[in-house]
Amino acid sequence: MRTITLRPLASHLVPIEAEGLTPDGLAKLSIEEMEALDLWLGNRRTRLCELFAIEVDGKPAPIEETTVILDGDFSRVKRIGERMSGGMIQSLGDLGMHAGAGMSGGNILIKGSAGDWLGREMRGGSIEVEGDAGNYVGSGYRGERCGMRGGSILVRGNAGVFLGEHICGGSIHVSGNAGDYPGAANGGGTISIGGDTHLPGAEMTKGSISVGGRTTVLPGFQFQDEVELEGLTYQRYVGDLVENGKGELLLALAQQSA
Amino acid sequence: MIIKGGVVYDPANGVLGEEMDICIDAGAVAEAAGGPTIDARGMLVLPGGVDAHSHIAGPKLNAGRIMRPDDGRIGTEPRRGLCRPCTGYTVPNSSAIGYRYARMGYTTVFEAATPIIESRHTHEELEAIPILDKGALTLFGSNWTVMECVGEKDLPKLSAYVAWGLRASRGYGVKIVNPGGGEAWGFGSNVKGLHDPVPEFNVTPAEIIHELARANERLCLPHSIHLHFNNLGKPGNYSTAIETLDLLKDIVPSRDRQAVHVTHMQFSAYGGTGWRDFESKAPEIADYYNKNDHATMDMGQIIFGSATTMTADGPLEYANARLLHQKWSNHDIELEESSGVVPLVYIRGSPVNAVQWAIGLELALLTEDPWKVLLTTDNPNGGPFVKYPEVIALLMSHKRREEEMAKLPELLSKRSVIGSIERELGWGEIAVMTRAAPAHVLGLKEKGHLGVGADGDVSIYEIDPREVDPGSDPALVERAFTQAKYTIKAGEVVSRDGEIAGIPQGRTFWTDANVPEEDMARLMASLKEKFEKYYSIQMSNYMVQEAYLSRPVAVRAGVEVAQ
Amino acid sequence: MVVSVKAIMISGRTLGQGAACEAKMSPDYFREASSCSLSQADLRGLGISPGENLEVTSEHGTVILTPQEDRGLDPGLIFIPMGPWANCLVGPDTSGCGTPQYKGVHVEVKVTTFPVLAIRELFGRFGGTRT
Amino acid sequence: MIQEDVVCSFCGCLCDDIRVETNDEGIVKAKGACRLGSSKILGHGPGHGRISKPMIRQDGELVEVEYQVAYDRAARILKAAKRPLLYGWASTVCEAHEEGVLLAEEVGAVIDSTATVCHGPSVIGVEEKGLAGATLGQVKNRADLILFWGCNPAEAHPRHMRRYSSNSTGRFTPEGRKGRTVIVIDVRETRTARLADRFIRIDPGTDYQVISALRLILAGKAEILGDEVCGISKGKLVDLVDILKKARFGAIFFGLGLTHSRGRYKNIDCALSLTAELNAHTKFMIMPMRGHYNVAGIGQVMAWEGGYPMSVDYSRGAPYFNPGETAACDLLARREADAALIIAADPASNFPRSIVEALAEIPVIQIDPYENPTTLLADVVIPCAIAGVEVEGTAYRMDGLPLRMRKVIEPVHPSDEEILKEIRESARRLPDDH
Repeated sequence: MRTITLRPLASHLVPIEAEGLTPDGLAKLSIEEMEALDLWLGNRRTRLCELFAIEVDGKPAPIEETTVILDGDFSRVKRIGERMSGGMIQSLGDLGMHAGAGMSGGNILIKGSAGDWLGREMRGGSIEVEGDAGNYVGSGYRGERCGMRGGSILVRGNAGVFLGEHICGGSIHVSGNAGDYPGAANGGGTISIGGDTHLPGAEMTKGSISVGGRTTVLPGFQFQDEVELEGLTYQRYVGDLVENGKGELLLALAQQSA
Repeated sequence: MIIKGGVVYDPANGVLGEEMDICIDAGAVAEAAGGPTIDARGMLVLPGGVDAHSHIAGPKLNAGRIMRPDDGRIGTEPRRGLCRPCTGYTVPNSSAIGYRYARMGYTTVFEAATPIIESRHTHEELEAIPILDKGALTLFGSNWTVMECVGEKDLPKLSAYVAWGLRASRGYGVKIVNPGGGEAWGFGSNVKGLHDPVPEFNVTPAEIIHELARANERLCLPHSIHLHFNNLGKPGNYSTAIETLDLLKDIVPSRDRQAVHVTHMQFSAYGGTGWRDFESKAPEIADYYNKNDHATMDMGQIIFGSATTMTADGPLEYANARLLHQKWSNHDIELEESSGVVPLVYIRGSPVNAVQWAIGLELALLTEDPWKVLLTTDNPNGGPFVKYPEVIALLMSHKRREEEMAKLPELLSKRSVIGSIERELGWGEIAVMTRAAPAHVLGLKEKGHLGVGADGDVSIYEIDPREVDPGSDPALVERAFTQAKYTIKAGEVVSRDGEIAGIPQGRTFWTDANVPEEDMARLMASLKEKFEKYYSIQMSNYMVQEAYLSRPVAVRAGVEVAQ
Repeated sequence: MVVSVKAIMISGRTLGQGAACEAKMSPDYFREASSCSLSQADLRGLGISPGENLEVTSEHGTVILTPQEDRGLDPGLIFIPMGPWANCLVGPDTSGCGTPQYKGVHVEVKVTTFPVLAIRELFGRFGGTRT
Repeated sequence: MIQEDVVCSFCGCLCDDIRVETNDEGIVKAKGACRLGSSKILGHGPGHGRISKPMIRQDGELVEVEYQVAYDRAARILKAAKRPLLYGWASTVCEAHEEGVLLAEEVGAVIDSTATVCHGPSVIGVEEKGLAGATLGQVKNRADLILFWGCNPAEAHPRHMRRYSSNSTGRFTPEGRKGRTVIVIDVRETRTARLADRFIRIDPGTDYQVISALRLILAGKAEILGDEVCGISKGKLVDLVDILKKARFGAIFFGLGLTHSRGRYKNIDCALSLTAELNAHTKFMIMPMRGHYNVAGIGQVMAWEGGYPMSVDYSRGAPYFNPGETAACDLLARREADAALIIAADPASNFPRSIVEALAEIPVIQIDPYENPTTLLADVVIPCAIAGVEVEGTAYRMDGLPLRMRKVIEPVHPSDEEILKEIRESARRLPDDH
């Protein structure tokens, strides 16, 4: 096992781009090599050691046995865990945009909140957020027709707008509320929202979206029946029929009349 | 500059693999020269590459870029050395277009279609492309004035309009896309065949093509008409192709060149009655070309993977978008044209795409004379131009084709003859298809060869044609053509080992054709009326102003030149 | 008792605001851009008297505007010409797509006797504060 | 002197038939221009708030300086910044835009245009679906049905209706307004709505649902709709679809009513799909009503220069595009930007108040002919010639058609292009501190 702990040396408003901060990128490196890693602070190319204090516990290890701990406010640090394939990242505070984008394996645990584009186009692995998540969780990039394809994202707080846009696979669960248009153009992913949201499943063709709280249903969803899931009664709709969609929208019955 | 000791292929001058020196003085090939020496011993030396049909600038390109940020991200290269940043794969930014062509050894590229009224945009983008010499072909095939002149059977007036339209657009030649179809698409329909009258105009596509070809020769334009057939992209359309070619047998070229250039023939060599029985009719087309000498073509080869289709054939793009459930952009242009842009992916597992792939290669391999077939992908319709080296390798190596076919559906062998073709093109034939023939087809006398007086555009590849057998080593060929050892433009090294070494501003060719004053006067009367009643801009704001061409080269043509 | 109505704020171009917008420091621009329009019913409900202004408040700020009646507006809508006065009510959130929500802002409207701030007053706390 | 066919530099209509009369005093008449265009073309002289000299803020006050001093100060500010923002570009010509992109590359800036506070969502919608468009002449010659959705050309594009759309005449539309059906959909009865044959009022923020319902009806699935959609009766929507389908050529124009409302680009995305689907029945096109005269041009220039039409981040040397992350309002709202160059735009007036406050906290360079609220918070102010009146160059109309703007009178001040080039030259001379 190897644990690498990073602590910010100062707080920045200008964002840091740190796509190299993954178990894949750090597992095999010596401290000196880590210190010399390239990062970007705005338009300045800089080195890891100029922005973060590094503490390493354990020898170089396989990716799967490597944990990166982010201790402090990383809300301005973008792309952490981008394309990671294994191992673990634990953020004790907030984490910036694009965390876990394109990741294919491993775990990211965020004790604070996550920025926008969390798990964008992820393929596998899991992300767990104890606080809130920003906009476009598990979505695609601009112009992409396929967002998240696999893995799972759990947000215990609230999520922003356009949750899981263009999701093609994998699952997202939000315990709190989600902003407008969750699961837009869903092409095969599973989304569940514990709280309220607005206009879920626009242009979805496949997959499933369930909403525990209040919501507004788009015109293109057709009521099918009522189903029991884990002790709750849900109204089941199919849609979005503007796209001849065969997606499933489940609305918890108890909440809808409230 | 002296390029010493290379193995030179200059088929236009009958040079096929001779070890010789090439001298460049004052930007042109000369008998002798001083200056730096480039040691090209053991390397292949060719004239700079010429692409006669590629979509590199103008409204369609930007429409593609704007609707495809996903494509933009594929080709990202940061600012480095002399190079500005690059983006894109099928729809790169202008800088990337210049650098990437130059890295492959190309120095001249012609934009395949510009609508007159939006040509300012085309020239703004052409100017933004570094290094390359370029030109643009002007769209005439669904133009109201053209159709009216054809209807009135007034060839002098039509010729005057073509001359005026080339000047207004600073265009080089006459492009015709799905003639009449663009106008029909203005109300959402199309023309169904050569003899289907254009709604409201009572002329047929056949008449438009034939009269524009006559006007083209009356004006003695450097290039022939450049034709995108009706019914392009539809199963069974090879009969339209042959019928159209027959229609033009009586056209007498005014210069030493073809009477018609057919572009991206691959998309017009389709058999079958639908996509289920879709099959190659490339053998029939190649047979026609082997028996007739009035036409040339370019391949329009497809490349498996991502493409962005863009064409003035508006109804075709709508059909593509519906069939593939894809993003669709359309842009109809008042009194002149229509156009569309649709991204797509050519998939090895798709029988239709596999047959399309085979057709392009069959056309090049079954047509005996390489001077009749230019190597293109109809960039980026069949795939991006950066894949030309792959096409070269496929043409030069039967083994390479067999490797590819092994990945394709078995049905391919029933729907095409590609598997039975053993021909492997040689270095000289590739030099013809990528240099000599495109220059000749376009009528660019100083391009595509290395004779004294030719432009000092040379590409040098790190491969010795005396040592390498392309048939058994296609990977070496592909690698060599992907990155020229040197690309030389007008005597300046612009690329070396893939690094851009110089960024000259290229020239823009356009055709300045004169017509008798009385013809022009008659034309002006009808044009004036069109601007007053129908155009949404004023006539005085229509012409591309001189400010848009920093290094123009006006090629003289016109009725007087013809006489 | 202070009467107030809840409304949805829409901001947008008007001919007058557009014609004055190249001269933003002019009295014309002030006049054209610092007004708001409501339906007759809402204006009546507010019981506004001549010379009085309206104080409009959203979760993002408060602004004082001169009132106008617009028969094209349904009750519950308030229209403000685009510009710095309307923007006092608009929030910074772009919903992840770069564009703030300039239309459909929930506001509360009430009558006030305070004057409308002129442009330099509106930006007063920025002017001359930087070095 | 009289100059014919001058191109108007106010809105995205780019009317190119203005007859401008000049004398020694300057421009005295702009015949043919609307109220908006006249205000722009005639408003060039002193006394219209023109800035006369470059200024630098010292001890809180703007003090006049020479141009070179202002260029050098601007260059130092940009070069020192780790995340500079170059914003605006709507009211200048493409030649200046090209210089702007070069400057962004030179100083590693984010370059963004006013599109992000007007039709940026339309661009994102196009990225989702593509755009079925046409030049305005197609509408003039062919359209027998015109639908204005969330736009008000009678006030924002005053000559649009007569020159290009509802009231124009053309080859297949000889009867002009009489031969056309004009429909307005909006949340309020605008001046445009009063001129329409049919006005459909919808609730704010319900555009997406209404467009979805229209798509369902068009697809023959009306039966799944309830009696009402967001307060509009199903019958009314069915009627509307019927009218749309019966058109020979339909044109949909949309404005900020769609882009500035809840849903943002999703509203556009859905409208683009509706348009594409209508083409299975008849001919339809759709067009955003672009506001400033060359806001379309900056999108075009940025697309060919860097691959993306707005909100491009050059901080790492390669273009990176992601509105929501790299748009001006996002950068400022998060207080990421540490310097800003504002050109041909007035964000102090047009951004939400709290974002203006963020702008006021950082060094701001303003390039503009006129004093405006942005001047009040600027640290370097560089007056320029008015592009399109005093400087010639290219502009793109709302339909993508490019025109060459004329120089009608001689400028006193340098052009935007010249100023940007000087700042870039000055920045190149400064040493890299990174």
